[in-house]
Amino acid sequence: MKRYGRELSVTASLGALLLLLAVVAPAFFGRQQLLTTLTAAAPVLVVACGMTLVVLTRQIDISVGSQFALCSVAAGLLARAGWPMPAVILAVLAGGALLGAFNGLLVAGLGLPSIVVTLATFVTWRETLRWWREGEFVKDLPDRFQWLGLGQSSGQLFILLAAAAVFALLVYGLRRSAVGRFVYAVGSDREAARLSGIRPEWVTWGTFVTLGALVGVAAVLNAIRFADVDPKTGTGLEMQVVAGVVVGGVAVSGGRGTLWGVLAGVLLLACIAPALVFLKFPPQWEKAIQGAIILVAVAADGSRRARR
Amino acid sequence: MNADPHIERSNLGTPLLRLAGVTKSFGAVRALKGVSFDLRAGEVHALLGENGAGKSTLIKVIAGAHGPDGGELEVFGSRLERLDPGTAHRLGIACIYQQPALFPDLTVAENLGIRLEPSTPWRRIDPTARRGWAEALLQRVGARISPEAEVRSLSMPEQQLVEIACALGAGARVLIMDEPTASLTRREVERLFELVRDLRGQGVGIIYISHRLEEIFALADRVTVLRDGESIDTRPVRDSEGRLQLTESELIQCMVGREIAQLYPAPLRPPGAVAVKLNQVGCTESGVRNVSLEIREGEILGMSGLVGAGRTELARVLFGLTPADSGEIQIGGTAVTIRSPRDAMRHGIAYVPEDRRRHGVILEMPVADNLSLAVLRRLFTGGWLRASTERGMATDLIQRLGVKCAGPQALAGSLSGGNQQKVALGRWLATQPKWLILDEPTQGVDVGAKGEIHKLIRELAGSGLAVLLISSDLPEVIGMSDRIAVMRGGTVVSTLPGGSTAAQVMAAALGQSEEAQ
Amino acid sequence: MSAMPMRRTWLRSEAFLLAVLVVEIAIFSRTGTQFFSGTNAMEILRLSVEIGLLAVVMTPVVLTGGIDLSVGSLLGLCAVCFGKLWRDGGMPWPAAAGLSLIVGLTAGGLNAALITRLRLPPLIVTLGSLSLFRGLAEALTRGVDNFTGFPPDFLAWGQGYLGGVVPAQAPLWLGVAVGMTLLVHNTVFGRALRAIGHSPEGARHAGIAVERCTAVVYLLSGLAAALAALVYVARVGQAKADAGTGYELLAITAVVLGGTSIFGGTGSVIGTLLGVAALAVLRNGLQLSDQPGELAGILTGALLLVVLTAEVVFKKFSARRRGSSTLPASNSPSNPASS
Amino acid sequence: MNRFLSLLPALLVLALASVGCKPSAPDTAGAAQTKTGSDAAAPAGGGAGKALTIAFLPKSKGNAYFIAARQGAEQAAKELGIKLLYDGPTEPDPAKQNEIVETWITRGVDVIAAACENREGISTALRKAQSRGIKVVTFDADALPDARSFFVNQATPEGIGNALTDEAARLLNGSGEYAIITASLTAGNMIEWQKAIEKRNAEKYPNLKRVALRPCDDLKDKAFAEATAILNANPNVKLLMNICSPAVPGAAEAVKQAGKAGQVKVIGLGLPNENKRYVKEGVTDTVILWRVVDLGRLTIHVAAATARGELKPGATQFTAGALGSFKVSGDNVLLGEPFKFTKDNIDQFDF
Repeated sequence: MKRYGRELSVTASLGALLLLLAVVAPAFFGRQQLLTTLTAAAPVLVVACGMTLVVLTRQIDISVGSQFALCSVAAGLLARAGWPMPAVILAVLAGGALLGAFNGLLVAGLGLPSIVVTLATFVTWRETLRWWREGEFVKDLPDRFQWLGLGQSSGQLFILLAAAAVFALLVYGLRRSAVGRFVYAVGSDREAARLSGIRPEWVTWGTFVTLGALVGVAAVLNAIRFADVDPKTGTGLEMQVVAGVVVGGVAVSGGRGTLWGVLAGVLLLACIAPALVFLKFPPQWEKAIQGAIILVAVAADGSRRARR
Repeated sequence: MNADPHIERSNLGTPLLRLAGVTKSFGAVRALKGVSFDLRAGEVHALLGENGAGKSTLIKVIAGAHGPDGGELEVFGSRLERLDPGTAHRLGIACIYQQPALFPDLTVAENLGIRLEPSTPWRRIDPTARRGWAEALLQRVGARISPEAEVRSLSMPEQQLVEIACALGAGARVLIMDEPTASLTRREVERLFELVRDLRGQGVGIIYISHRLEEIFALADRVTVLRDGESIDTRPVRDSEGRLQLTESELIQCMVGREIAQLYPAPLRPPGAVAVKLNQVGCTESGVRNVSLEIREGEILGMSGLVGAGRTELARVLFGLTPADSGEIQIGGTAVTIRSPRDAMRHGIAYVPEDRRRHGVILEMPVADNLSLAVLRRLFTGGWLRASTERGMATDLIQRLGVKCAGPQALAGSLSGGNQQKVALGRWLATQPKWLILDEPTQGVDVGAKGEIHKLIRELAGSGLAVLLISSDLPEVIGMSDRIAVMRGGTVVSTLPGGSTAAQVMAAALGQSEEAQ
Repeated sequence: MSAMPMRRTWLRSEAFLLAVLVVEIAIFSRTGTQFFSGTNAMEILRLSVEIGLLAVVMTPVVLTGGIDLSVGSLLGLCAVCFGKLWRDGGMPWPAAAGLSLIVGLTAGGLNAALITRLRLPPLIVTLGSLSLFRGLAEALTRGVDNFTGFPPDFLAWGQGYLGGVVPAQAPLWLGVAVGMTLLVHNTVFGRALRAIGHSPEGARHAGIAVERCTAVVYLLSGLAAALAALVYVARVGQAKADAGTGYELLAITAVVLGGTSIFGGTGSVIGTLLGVAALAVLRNGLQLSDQPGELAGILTGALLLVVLTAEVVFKKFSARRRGSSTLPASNSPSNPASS
Repeated sequence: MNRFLSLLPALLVLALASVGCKPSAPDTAGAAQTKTGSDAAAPAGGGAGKALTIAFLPKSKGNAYFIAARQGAEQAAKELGIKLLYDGPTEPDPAKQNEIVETWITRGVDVIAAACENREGISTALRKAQSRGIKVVTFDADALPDARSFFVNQATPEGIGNALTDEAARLLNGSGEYAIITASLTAGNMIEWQKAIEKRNAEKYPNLKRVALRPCDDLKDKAFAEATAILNANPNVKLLMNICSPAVPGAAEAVKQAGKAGQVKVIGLGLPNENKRYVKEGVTDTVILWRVVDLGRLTIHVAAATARGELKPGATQFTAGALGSFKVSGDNVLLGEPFKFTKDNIDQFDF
């Protein structure tokens, strides 16, 4: 119970917010709105799942927003070049994994601090993309791009199912597979992990590669909701994702946290912006409220621990 | 996992492990200069040597944590070029380090699972089955621990038992134990010994490292002494009739290569006036309650008790790390309030903590900076650092304490354990305290340095300091103390006169009344 | 010779960064129009004051093993407060400036309280206050207010030149830089910060008031953000809620480039100053060479990776040659007591 | 150690040199080392023998609008044989704009043509440029009048606000609820447009009611999410007015996915290319914009003419080569009325 305190408190906050909405603005639970909120949150969740792995090993990756933009543009360009969608998805996934592998190489291979490495790649990828695409939308995409050509409702379903599948796979993997335990072990005590025959470098590297691949997946899931690709997409994604992971109770010192908490954290943050529209809040308060929610969520947990 | 410790008896006596001329360097430091060593099935082979002699490096080579630079390494009869932790583990070499290498965030069962289940990463975990065999293993080592407990919540001895359970479960044929008794109470030590003898009986080869020579005599079949990265000698402890073939002083001489001073020097002066008086001191947060004590000037008050009896907790209360919430502390006859280490320091209290590497010194900082850390304000009035002042102070202390280091600018982390401990002590001597609290000052310190530290403590007491000496090393408490306070359950249960026997101290610690004995 | 091994570390990263700076200047002197001139040097100095202020005061924060992501947002908040107090509050500008500094101090105090009282990881606290401060700035102005038309005697602080040559904000900047250098390297306080950075528990056991020292660096950071806000408003001539967006990343980049370890304990203010200079020269030089602004971003990232990699490679290299004095086992970074 | 230290900077030299010495981007018409310091101080009247250097400053790079403007500028640069510098902040940021202007002053250009993120913010720097003999013209968004010679005026905030409001009123038959999606609450020109829209709304269309205003951070994906939330939270909203360019396709996609195409109208300021698809599908009704390419082209013509002294204060007419003739009102060169792109004409434009 104590061990899952944060998961419960975040879920409770989410529940309170939803309850408030149910009373004040039941329209929030309309099918269309719910679907949009969830499909918009799905890519964030997928990235957050990957980020959880990285944070569990006591690292961080703030370049995900830039990776996301690169992957999205790549998906658009490949689709326009006539690649079939499955090939596009695979290619983007591989591309994302490659970007993650680069970060991982510097972090795990050379032992550089992840926050600095990914700060550098964050800037580099973003600026490279801007230089290359100059902000131009990737337009004139083939019809099979949006919703994978499945039509809107099946497409939305596909996105949700895909995100759910990724989530379930990772929940299962983290809890029930040996590598999942390795991830916790490396974040909990790196040296002890080494002495147990785990190779922490490879585990760390693996989490970055996985995160990269998941960013690729998320980029596709996000891009196929639209008819063209905005190269600025993913701006600020790193903040959203890190905030979701942290609010969800994953310790930045590694080794502690669950994906269920992350799910609650991501959903909570995803609901805030539309909720403010429904609650008719003046938009200028939005950032302040988001910041306050993050601070309150972590402070509540912190004060509980400080009192203990 | 499937623990199958029943090695055929025919294996008994054949070497499980053979090292010849093994060398290992870290940068320019040659940690091992040529070590030969062998381990037979069914023996306890003690490894002795001062800190820095290369014991830790040697066992890390055997456990695969360090690759050797040269020499031969033969495991179970086959030569290996190098070993990594995974391979060592598969071959059945288990190592219990001084600091348990467990994962604090995971449960006991998960910890065991990581090491005992097949190392293929992509396999499914069955939590129920895991819990079952984890429970069985824990029972085998006599640990009453829930497999679902988070390791974070376990005490040091409990964590050690988990480590042993792990080694058992792995069906280890070679078990390395690095100072396993350092933080155990006597009763726990006894239980550990039983376990070790049991394993020996099953044909496991055990490499046993300890600074406590009496343990070596009680347990070991053979002893290898290391000095300066070389194996000096390997000898059986007893002859075929079971008579001891070695004496303590022989071993010590072999280890240090010279005669050392008496381990427990005699007191220099009789105690003076009461320096410190505790009256019903308690702290709810750390479980310390109703502690009443008196320490006189120039007196060494030993403090004994089982692990978890509240000795370190009391020290932390007195030093203001977890401030007292009841009772009264008097220093020099006046009541004082201690809410932070700074308060404590203002009143002349100095505390050399138990965990040297985490609390005692800052490993990444130079010796000089470490020595001046507690007296920065006093040393540099106005807050401006002056390098020459600091260097002078550090050089003085280094000389006075006999710290062996490359100079005041050597990083504290590059020093051996004993010398680190001297630096930790030196930092507090610089504050010119009136009251010195020492928490396990010789834990993990080799014999040579131990004698020097004891001599130093005596000298300090001789100069009029009140000393509170917390130690789990019973001979040390008995040999050093003018009186002995015994704690149990967070409070001082009795105060014994100096010269009490080990049995009397243990009885008090265990809560058996003397009449009952 | 206060701390030889540490001094040696500083010298290494400083020398390397200096080499990078010299290389930059050499190249841009060839490629950049009007690059190698006194006027341009003064312009580079003038334009880097805000980032410089944030970075220099970020250095002690990072030294304690912490981080302050909220400085850019706080700059915006203080700028807006200053504008609002002056225009809507009808205050004379020095009074408004004074109050803005107090706002900065208070905001720094909020970070400090959450970090030291509740023992929350600085990364998370300041990630939250990054949003909060920016949000407050937007709320205060409803996003739309833009304060302009400041009196000339205020604008002179950001736009004037002393003797027609030296930018007016340079002395202030120099003062803060020198002050922080002395504070970090030559005082008991600075030594305490290093100890905290290496081992907060170890420092506590040595009787250092860990909480108080940590709180002070975040307070200083808030104050620096407010000061930078004033310089910003005086230079640009306007105060709007989006002022200083992204400055936190530039400041951190400069600090890390300057050789300060993100894990705390080691680093120098001089290094940070060189880091600020290397970044400013890179941007300015590329622009004078008619290269697009994106390239500056790309090269900044690349530079960061090159410098860090060089450091690691060099460390291994020198360890092999000279013999390492560090423990073989201590290769994992010490973990600041967080969470 | 020394050997090692010298090695890495050397590598860096190579890296920097490879990008620093060759004009890699298409925006630099000539090699970098063509100019010397003395040019800056020289009178900018400019004979035919020396190419003018005109620096073109957008509010932000990587924005399709300014890329279109740059197309026009490059075209004009080719027509006039001048050297064009194009640089700007990567995100709209008045401080960065100042920085770039300051650097151009140091570098010594002949004319600066700036789209000002913030009027007061940049004017100081522009005045400084003027005092060093650099001519300044502005386009898209003006600076203070004394900080520039001419403003190439594509449309006043009132003009844009009126056009948008009138179009909204026309589509809604004068009454109904609508919502605005903007880039950010702090973007300077959008604040002015909002004010103009409010004013027009209050003056002429008492039955039009704005019920929501949401920022989308200049991101299409976020505009989509905001539009969806607005539609669901305010079922009576019959029109989405988008005053930043990524929001137009974002909002259109939201309306389309909500199945409300036709019921909810979409209008906004945007580029034809980004919206063609939705305009043709009938989701987006009207996209309002001036001919951005022409704006860029005209700006460079005005800049060059100012530098050569061909365009002087008091002129009432300005002929920009093949582009045609434009009215000059005071110190404003007028591009003409905002243009409405609809289903019928959108195919004729490619920017």
